[in-house]
Amino acid sequence: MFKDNNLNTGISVETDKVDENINGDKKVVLEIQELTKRFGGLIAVNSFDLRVNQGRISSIIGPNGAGKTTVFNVVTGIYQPDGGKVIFKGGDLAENKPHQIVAKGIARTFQNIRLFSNMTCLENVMSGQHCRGSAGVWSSVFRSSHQIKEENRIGELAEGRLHQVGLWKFKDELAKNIAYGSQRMLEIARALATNPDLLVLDEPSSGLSDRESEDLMKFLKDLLKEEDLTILLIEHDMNVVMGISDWVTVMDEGRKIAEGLPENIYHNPLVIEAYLGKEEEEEL
Amino acid sequence: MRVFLEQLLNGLTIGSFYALIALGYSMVFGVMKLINFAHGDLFALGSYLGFTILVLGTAYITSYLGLWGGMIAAIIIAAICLAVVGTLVERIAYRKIYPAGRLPLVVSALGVSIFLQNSIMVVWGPRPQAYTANVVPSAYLQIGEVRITLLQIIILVLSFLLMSILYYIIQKTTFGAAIRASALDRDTAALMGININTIIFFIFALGPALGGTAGVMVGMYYRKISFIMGWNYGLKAFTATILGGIGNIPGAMIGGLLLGVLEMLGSGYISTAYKDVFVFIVLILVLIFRPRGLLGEKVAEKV
Amino acid sequence: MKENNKLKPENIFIKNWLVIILITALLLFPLSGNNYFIDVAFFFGIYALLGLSLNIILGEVGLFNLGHMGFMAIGAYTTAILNTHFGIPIIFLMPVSALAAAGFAYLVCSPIIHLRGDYLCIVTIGMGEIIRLTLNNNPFGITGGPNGVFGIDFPSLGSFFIIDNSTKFYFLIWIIVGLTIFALINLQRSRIGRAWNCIREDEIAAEATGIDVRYYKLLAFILGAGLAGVAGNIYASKLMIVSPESFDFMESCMLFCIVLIGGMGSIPGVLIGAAAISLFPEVFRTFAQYRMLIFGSVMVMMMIFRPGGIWPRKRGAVEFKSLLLKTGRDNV
Amino acid sequence: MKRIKFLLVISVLVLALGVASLGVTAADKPPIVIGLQGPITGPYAVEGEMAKQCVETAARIINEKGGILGGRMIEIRIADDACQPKAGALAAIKLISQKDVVASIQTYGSSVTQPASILYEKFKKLNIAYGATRTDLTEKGLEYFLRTCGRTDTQGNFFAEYVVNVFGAKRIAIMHDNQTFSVGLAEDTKKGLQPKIDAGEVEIVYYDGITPGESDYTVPLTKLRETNPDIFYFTGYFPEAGLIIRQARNIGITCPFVGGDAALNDEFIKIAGLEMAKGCFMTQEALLKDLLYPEAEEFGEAYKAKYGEIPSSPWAVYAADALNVIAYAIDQTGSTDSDVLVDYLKNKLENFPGITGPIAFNEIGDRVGTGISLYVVTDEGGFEIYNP
Repeated sequence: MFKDNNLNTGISVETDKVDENINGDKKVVLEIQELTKRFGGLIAVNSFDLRVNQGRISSIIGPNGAGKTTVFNVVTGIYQPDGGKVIFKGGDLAENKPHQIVAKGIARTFQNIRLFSNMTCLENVMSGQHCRGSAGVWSSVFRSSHQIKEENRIGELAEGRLHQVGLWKFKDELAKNIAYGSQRMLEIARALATNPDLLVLDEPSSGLSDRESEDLMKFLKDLLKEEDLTILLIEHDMNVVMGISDWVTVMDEGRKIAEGLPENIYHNPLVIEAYLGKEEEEEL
Repeated sequence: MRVFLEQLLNGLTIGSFYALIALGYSMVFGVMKLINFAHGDLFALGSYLGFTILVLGTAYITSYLGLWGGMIAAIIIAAICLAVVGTLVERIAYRKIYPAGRLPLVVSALGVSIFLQNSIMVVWGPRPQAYTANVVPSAYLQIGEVRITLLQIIILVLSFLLMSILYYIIQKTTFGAAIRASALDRDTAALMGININTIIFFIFALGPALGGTAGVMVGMYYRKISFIMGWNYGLKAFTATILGGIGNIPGAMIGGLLLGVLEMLGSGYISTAYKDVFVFIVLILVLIFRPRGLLGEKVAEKV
Repeated sequence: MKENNKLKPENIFIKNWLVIILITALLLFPLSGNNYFIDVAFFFGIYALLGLSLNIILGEVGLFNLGHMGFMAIGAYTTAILNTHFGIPIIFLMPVSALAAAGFAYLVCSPIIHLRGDYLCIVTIGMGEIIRLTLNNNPFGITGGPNGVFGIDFPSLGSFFIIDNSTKFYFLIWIIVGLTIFALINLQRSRIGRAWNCIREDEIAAEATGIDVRYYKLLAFILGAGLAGVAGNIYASKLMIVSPESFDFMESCMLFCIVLIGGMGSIPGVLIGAAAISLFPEVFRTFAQYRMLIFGSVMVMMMIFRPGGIWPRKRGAVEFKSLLLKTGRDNV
Repeated sequence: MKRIKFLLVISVLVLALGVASLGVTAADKPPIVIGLQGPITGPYAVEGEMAKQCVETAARIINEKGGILGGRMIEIRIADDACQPKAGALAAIKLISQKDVVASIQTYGSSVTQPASILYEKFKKLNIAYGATRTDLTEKGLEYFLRTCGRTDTQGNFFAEYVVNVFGAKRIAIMHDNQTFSVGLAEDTKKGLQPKIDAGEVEIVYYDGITPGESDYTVPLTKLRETNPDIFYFTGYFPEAGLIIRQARNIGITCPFVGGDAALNDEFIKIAGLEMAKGCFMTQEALLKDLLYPEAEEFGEAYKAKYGEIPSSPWAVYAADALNVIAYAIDQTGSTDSDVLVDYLKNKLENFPGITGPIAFNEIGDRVGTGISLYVVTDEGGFEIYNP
């Protein structure tokens, strides 16, 4: 992993000093340092820094192609970075396979929902517990008592998660047969079933009705109250972001152009120009 | 040196057969994402059709057309018949199954393959047939020590001609562009107003037609044809397709020629008995190091 | 298939009833005493076992494997060679063949397991062909070239227990098929089975859900190959000869069809598929040369009218308390 | 509910098979059933078909003379082995498992005969081979295996001593196809040549095998050409022989081409094309048309009457002779027990007047005294004995 400086030139990052002492006491769960990712000639992420604090909801916003999802894919191990580090709970995630990262405690959802469509909702959620299980081939074939206990544990936990996201009634439906909104919640339930410390949501509210996004926001807030969890999310919908985020980072063209408390970001001219401007055009 | 040149020549000849068949696989796969297992047997069918045409037309050929004329006539007729059969196969056995996804298609293709193979056996009998001598030109050139039969030259020229025509169609014409577009993304292509059905019709007519041409040539070249030959040639040709990068027209051509040469040189300089083993090992190595074949370019998985 | 998957009680009853009929039919069948039909039923059993083993790879994990006969060949030749050269009893060779095939699968597949769909498909074809051709070329003079290895013993323990006639072989193979089915049902219902299905549904999502895709793909190949090795062992001792042309590409394609005709990942489906592939040609023997012709067209018809297979796997309610009940339920 | 139907269908099918198999009928005056295992389908179907016709003809002749054992007819039961070792084993099992089959005439091709003969041995069933000439088949101490055809070592020696002299060849190329029979003949020829090699009169410049069933043999042939031999002996079967002679001539191998006794066949000429085939030589047991025995006459007539022409393959005729000796032995011993028959054939049978001349077997089951001649393909595409 190398770090090339010439990429950092001309990056103006406006940081909110206020925040540091607001949550100075909070410990950092995820830290991204000078992250760089290229695809051929295109530099998708350009020496990007980020610190995600324990027990908060942090968001990354930015126009399309700003490199938000790429950051996620590097964090969750689907891509390997071309430069920089990703440090989770003090450990470097470099060279980790996605499933190892999940085992370490980062769970994610996808922008375009990726469910196991021909399996029942319950099975989908149960598969989340896979990395917490240990039964091998033999104990599964011969149904050892340990394996039976484990299966029960997995099953009950999955049922619990389904209740939590309010999909209990669909437990035996195939995932492909339930409504879009429910599929989003199911994917979140699946991610939660891995008992993560950090939940990474890629545009959770995209394609949801306002009503559904409202529920989603409420759900995430309650989640944070109930469980010792941290959430990092990419969002397009400003209302959602401003509604639930404790801390917002703005990306454009692979760089961080600003970060701070939602209200400050909201009035940050740089952001308005780089992001909201585009947003309005999109709405035309 | 002489031996090397001869092997190279044979390699190219066989290679051009493989290439012609491979084109069929490649086009169909490119657009349909279907491994058309029936293609090899369509090739065999072409070979038998050519045989029958030549037998029936012997008198006519020897008196009017002459051997070359006869050969061309046989090829053209066989190609046309094969085009018809190919499109029929698509209509009857594949079209209804597209919505069901790819695996049922594979089974259906295998079914068609078994069907064709056994219909050949029923119609022409289980014994190997042989192109009779008097309709196959046997003249040859002596260049230095190397002896080239005119037939070989014709085969090479003809297949090269066909391939370049196809290449031109695919790469230079708008229709070709349409084919390439639908190979990349069928739905989007359809949205862009490309008539997918025309494309499908075209590839299922042209692929088998080329296969049939190869079939007649093989019959002419080796004389002996058998109803099971479809499998062997089909498998080799499909290997060639993958080797070159599946769904990639120039890839199929290069893959075919390369495979033929590899086979000949492999058996010439490594081991006759293990030549196919050698071929497959090369294939596997290529795939391990270039998972998308020689000319196929890597596409990053979009998440 | 949007349907409520909860099983109604009478439905369960009927299902079990049919299972009982089937088992009794299988048990009583040999009483007919006609060796020919019993042999046919034996080969049905062999195909069932092979189908189940391929079903792990193709049906559960969705990996295209068109070289499955290669694994069986490894098993069969291991048995044949060790038995004829060193006189080791067939019964002891059964686990050996399984291990040989599984080990081979591990060695060959670990470098290529990352290939997707059709590329994996052609590589497995290549692997199968390489095995067949190598056997055909009689390396070190141990495989006997095109003539194969012959004079293989019958399975026996000492002199009191010998499997030497069609009926005994029939029971041997069907007992093994039964055990395999039991094991597979339990696997399907375990975290391993779920992991396999997740990979089949969406590899990336599976990886992102914490499933070691590579490991479970290899596991499927190893288990499948092992079972195929067992099939090879029985096949060899039944025929008393193994020769390369029994393991050619066509056979692998037939196995592929068994799984797809029956329905991906469905155990009863595999049985039906095996029945179709192995019984059909025999039942239609009167048609002589036309029968394969009919066979081909039937395959096409099948896919036109039931593309999902005859008996696709039904994903039913999963419950955790009464596991005994469960094993009986959704799959048999 | 559909699924249940399907399950029912299957179970019914299984039961149906069972019931169907119960129907076993028996005639009051049972015929003597003799099995014939041969390649009815597959690449050598032509040989199997002809063998079937010959055996049936021979049976007809016997039956018209009133059968054996006082009027019991002979019935032939066919099992197809497609000339594959595995199918051969299955066919053998099929014949063995049918209790009324007293003996079996088995098959064309040593590679198929070998496993089959072992099976017959396991189940103690008399079996007489008609087209398996590999030497060691009878050398393995098989009790129930006999053959009416000759052995490859006879042929090998014939090539070594006679043919080589005829052409005054010094540099000899031998090519086989890796299958039992062909390798056997090649090895025997090598053995036969050994004295001359030691004496330094000749040398084997090329000795290698090819893979049967392919269509391009130019590579091995090129290697062969580079050794510029005086004579080229191919010991394989006719489909390859046909391709090989064509390709050999095309790449400029001009020396005389001699085929083993599996290459002589009309199919060979068809595949090679007459212009290539004519002038090729074959080491070969005498053909029916060259046999002058009265039995040969009678048989030839009967066969011609039914099938229009006399059999072109010598093996089919050996099959007919196999039937004749079996029938004769049963008639003489009045028993259908394999042990009795084997004992009679090996020890008591003397100069039985067969179609292919007087027949007797030695203690290992080989036929005593069979002749080989050198045949040549005529310009008309016929075969006649070559006399220089």
